[in-house]
Amino acid sequence: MDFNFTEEQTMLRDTVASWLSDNYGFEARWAAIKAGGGEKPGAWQAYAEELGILGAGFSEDLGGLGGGVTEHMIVMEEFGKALALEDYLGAAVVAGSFIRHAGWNGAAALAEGIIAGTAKPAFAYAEAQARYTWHDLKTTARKDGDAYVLNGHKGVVMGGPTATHFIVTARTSGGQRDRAGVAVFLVDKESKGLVTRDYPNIDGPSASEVFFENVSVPASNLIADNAIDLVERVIDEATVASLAEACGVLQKMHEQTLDYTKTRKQFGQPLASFQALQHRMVDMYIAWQQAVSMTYMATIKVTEDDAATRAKAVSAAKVQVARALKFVGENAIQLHGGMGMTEEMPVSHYFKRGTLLRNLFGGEDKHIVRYENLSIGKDA
Amino acid sequence: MDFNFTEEQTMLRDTVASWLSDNYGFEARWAAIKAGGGEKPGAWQAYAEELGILGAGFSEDLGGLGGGVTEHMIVMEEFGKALALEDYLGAAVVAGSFIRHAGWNGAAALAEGIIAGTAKPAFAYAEAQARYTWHDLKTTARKDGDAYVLNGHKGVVMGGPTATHFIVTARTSGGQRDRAGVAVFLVDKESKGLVTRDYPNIDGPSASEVFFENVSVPASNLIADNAIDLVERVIDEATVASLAEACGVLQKMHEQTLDYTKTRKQFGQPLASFQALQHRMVDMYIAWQQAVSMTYMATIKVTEDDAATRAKAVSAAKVQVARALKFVGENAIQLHGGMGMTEEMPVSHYFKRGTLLRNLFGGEDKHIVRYENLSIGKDA
Amino acid sequence: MNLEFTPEENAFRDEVRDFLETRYPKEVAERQAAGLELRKEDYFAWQKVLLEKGWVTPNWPKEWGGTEWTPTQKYIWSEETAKVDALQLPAFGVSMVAPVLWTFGTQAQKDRFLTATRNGDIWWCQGYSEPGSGSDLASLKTRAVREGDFYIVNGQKTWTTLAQYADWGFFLVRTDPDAKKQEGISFLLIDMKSPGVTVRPIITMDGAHEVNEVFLDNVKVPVDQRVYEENKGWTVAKFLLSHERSGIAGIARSKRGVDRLRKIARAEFSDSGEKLIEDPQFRRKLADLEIDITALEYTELRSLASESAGKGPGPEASMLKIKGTEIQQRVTELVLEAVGHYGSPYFRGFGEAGNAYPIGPDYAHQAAPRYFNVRKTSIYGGSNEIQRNIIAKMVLGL
Amino acid sequence: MNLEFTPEENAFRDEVRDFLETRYPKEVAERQAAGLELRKEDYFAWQKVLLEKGWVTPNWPKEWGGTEWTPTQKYIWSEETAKVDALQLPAFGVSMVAPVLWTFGTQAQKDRFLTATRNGDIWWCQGYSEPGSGSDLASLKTRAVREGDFYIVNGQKTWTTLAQYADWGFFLVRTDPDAKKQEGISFLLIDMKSPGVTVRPIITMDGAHEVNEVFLDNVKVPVDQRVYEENKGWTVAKFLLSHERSGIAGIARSKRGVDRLRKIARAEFSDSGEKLIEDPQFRRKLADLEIDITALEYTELRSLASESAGKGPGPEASMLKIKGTEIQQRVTELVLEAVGHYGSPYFRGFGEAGNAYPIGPDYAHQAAPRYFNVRKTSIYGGSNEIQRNIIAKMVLGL
Repeated sequence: MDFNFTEEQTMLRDTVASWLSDNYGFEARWAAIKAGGGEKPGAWQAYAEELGILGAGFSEDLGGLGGGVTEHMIVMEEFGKALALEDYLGAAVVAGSFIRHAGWNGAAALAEGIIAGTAKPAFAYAEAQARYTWHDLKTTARKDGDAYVLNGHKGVVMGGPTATHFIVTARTSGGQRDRAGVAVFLVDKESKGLVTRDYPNIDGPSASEVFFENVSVPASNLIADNAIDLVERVIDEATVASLAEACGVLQKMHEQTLDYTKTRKQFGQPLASFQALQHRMVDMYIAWQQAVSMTYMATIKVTEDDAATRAKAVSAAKVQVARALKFVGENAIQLHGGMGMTEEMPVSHYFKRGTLLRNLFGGEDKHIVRYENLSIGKDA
Repeated sequence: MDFNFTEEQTMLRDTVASWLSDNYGFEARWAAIKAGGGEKPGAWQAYAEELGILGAGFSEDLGGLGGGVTEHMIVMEEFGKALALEDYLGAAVVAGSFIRHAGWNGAAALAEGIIAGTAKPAFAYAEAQARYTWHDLKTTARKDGDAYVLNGHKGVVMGGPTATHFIVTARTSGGQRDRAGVAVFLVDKESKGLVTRDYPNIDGPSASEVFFENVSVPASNLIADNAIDLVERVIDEATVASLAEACGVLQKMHEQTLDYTKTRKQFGQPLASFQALQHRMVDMYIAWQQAVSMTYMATIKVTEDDAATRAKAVSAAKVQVARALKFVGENAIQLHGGMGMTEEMPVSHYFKRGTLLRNLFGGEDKHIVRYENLSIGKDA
Repeated sequence: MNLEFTPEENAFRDEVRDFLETRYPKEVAERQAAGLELRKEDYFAWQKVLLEKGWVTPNWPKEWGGTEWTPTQKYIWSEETAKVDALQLPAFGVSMVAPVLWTFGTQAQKDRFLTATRNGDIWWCQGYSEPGSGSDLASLKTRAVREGDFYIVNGQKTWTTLAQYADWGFFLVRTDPDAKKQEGISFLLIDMKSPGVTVRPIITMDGAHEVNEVFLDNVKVPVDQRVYEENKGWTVAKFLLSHERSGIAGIARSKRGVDRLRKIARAEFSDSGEKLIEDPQFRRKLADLEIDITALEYTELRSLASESAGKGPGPEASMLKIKGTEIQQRVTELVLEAVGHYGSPYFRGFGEAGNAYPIGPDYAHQAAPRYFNVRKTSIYGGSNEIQRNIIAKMVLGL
Repeated sequence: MNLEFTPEENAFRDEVRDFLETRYPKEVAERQAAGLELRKEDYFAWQKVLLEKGWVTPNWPKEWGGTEWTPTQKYIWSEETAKVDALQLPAFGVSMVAPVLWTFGTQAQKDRFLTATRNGDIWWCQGYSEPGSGSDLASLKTRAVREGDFYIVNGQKTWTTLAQYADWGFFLVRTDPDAKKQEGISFLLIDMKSPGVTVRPIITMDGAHEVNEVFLDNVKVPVDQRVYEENKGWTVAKFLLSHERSGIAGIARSKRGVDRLRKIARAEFSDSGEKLIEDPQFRRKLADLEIDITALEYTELRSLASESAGKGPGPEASMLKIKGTEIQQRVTELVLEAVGHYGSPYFRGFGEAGNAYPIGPDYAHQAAPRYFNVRKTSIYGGSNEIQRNIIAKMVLGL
């Protein structure tokens, strides 16, 4: 048993943390959101060139750093602390995960582009009717000679506005909720018939609705067919990365609450001197620590061969982290009082990010049921 | 809208409260439990003769006081405060409720006996496999001339050891879980083939396992057939009475905790001066008050004509009260510290009673599902 | 015990329903349905209709236009208005400053302000909180120095709700800096158009402009705009804080929120592909919430009943505040959960930005902003922690 | 990061399993399975087997018979013993007084007590708490007055676990009544057979006799039974309290409890007539509990890992105590819920009363008593409120 990081991993963390602390202050981030772009200008290029982190999860023969989920965890935790706006999750984690597991011919070219920062795929998987069931798909892909023709509508595609491509789940066969017949395509954003509507999310980053109307995609862009197991594996890995981001958010909310209550006085005493608030902050601390423990657990177990083991570990961690985000977040605002309600205080931004992270890839309910079905049902 | 009690009801409360306070102190009760009888000797006769409360729920033409659920609520709340051990719930509330609603010929005779204290029926409804589903019955009643022949096993029949009769649910037709074919019988305890095994419950009162082996019961003792609706109505009324008992238990646990923490010192200060404990006691107070509100609500609504309205009200109240019993009870012990763990402190006895009341007639889960099915399902 | 309504009460309910159905301003209803921000004129439109009916100030004394409704009638009114989502008039005028005026004001102050407030000619705001004061209101620092017939006021107020619309404000100011905390405070009415008054918006995390900072820079306030005695403002402040408890739990609105939540759960799908309302996990939470609302409703009814019986509202109001706000927060949380992916997009309304368009279903637009916004309810009006302190002291004797 | 066990660790696990399977005393296992109270001889039988294997005192220094296990080996040991419900030896001797002796004791004290404790020749009890002291241990009042080579001890101790079996006790007594609270305290070893020592049972609400009051009436204690300096007993007491943290969370036992709970849920029926394990409400609670156990397990593993890395156990141990005891309580609560009606009967065991017979299924007999009994876990060893105070102060710097 070993929870320590390698020297390379520690260096990766330090590099990312120090760049973010120099370049991604609260004011700079807020200005970027207000300007409406949903990203900090120039940041993506810095990730590619200055930091070289876009290849953290790619194997060395694809030009990457040879890392995997642990490296993504490290980067995402720092992104969480800084509330970095860019879609590292879609463009690096999800794309990297597909490339790692799909055995797809186009992998090398896409990896090269991603690492260089010239290709930036966004993950288009969500559909309004499907909630968090990834094989519930109305989007279809019909084979047509050497191409596939896509029709459908994908919702809330994070990072969509600045993406160069979309990684799209679509149905090549079967009924709307069949597990068979789910395929994954790489679709160029400039494709004819592809329309996006861009908008900001409530916490700052941007997303798109993506509409496909007879969009023709070369067969070579079929990353995988009959691939629901692969999609679930990739989303499990992405979920773990998002849990790491959540740990960063939790840490900051907890720290800010301690700092605020230590300095803010009420009735002549610092808020932090009131026992009821002290105990609340202890419970927040415990929730955060348990979230970190579960994120480590999931990071380790998501690499196991057995799909059920992976899924169970990820869902258990997701439940714990989602609860921590709610408990720590709501109490961080409560303990900041009126100030916590304003957009001037960083804590409100962490709370908003944390709130959206709670439901990303499914909330507590989805994951507790999934956990149950895998663990209790099986041995019943 | 009116939450006030009539003069008669207030007098009833005062009478019961004052008798219990004179005759049912902690030591006297504890001695009765230790002696193994599960009741305070002489108490039942006093209820019949001195207090005249056994007829509180019977109509005046049956020799009763003409009251109903409100009167039962009043008596049971006082029983809760005193932790009275006797089975008023079975012998007066349940029997009274059957008599009120069944239109049964034997009603007058049974009522007379109950009011006089000479008949003391116990309610034999529970079966091990059935959990809290009252029509899941393995006990059968086969028509045989002018009689019915009962076979089966009823579990945890409260008040069984001192009962003179059992009110028994048994199946006259249909399969084990059919709603049709559920009948209710009055069975003399001295019947041939009826065997009881008596034992104390964890909180003091006694109960019996009751076994029926070809027990012949005259047809005139059939209180009702195809009577699952009636059984559910009676149990709903009994549940409300048990909620009132719970309110008495909650009140005492809350009071005792306040008293204890105000006098007990730690680190040179009364426990009650610590803010974290103060807030806990506030939350206990709120839980208790909400339980009282819901008990009032259910007391009023359980008399409505519409079965679904009754059931929904009772289940909602049961959920709230069960949660209050858990929260207030566990924290009452916690705030009493080690002392609360001992059988010397009254609070531990209230906690034990409260714990058993939580699951009586089904716990939180049963009732929240029942509530859901009645309210959400219906209009979905 | 009896929960039945009398025939008179039922007739009153019918009258309320009919009034709401026929007289509630259509254009206001439409803006509300579209999830748009409400403007000053929307409130006035509704106030005008209420005024005509004589129902604008149910809690006022009869001589100033009150309705003398029983607590049950008030309960019916709050139920029925919540069912149709009728706007609540800002409380600062009709519910807060008005009782202060008729209780502590001079005849001249009553004449000048009460009817105008009732008619909607004055929009009030409340200048209580200051940066740094939080729940410790009495620590306020805004100074008022007497100069002849005027006070010269300097200081800063914050969390001033809807001050951007206000004609007048009622302010707590310190008139004796040497007295003990609660002692040297006075209660002033200040014309918001006075020179030296500056209102600056505070944007809350939901993106809304609801509260403000108010800067007072040598503002000249005539002495006859002081209510009650100099340095006795704390008496007025406490009266005001304790007076307005009706509806503090917001139960009728929460019940309406649950109805809306049910509609959403009948429109959305669950992970099993059925409607969300069929999902056991979601159903349980909905049932939980409804049961808690019912409990609080009956707690409030018990409290109304003891009010009817002549016992005043006690510190139990703190219990209604705590549980009521927790419930309001849970309603918004479940809405956010119900809308799934579409809780994420930020819809800023049609009005301002020309190129805005709605993303996701209509009912999702306000899901996250509402969830964020109602975090305030457990903070304002004395945080829920302060309410627990109050119960501990006043009810439990700790 | 890596959770894999080394081949050596896996071999160790196999050895432990094999040892438990072949050597765990059969008669003890049978009494446990029947839910009977355990006797002194049951503990000794197991201690003897452990002694032969050399595993009785894993935490001790090698020179006194310790195993020098790594934290991972200790973790494996606790997992495997929990799986088979192996008895835990009372901690007072091997885990509590022993470290005190080898750290603070004289050579004579070590020689006299350590090996005897290891061999099971001495059963220890702990005389710390007093009536009225609660979590404020240092407020103790038991007096020890020096008379020549003896202390004369007078006072009363309480919550003394299993003192009815004890040969010796370690006691905190006040040797200087004029010093500040923590200062005039000394640490004495007292022979429980000394004249003037009286043990009186305290029956807890589950009906069990587990704890006692101990009265000390002019008990003569040789000065050489004082450990460490006079008036420095608080140093010893603090050392002892902080030393024993391994296994404080009780995770392995809780996991075993969940396994048992699953078995019960597969035997009991739900209201739908299916097995309780199929009931969505019950399943959710079971999953909830398991997930929380997993979280705490990994929190403990992180803490073990930093111990292995040479960082000592910190005040995070308080976190393990809080969550660990909450989990233990939830396990028993779910068992009580699972057994339905049969949580009610009070089964006092076969042994004592001749006419006792079991009512309901075997697994139901201890459901309510266990639920009642483990309420103590959030009270003893420093209540969970005290643990929160510790974290607030030591970890959060509040």
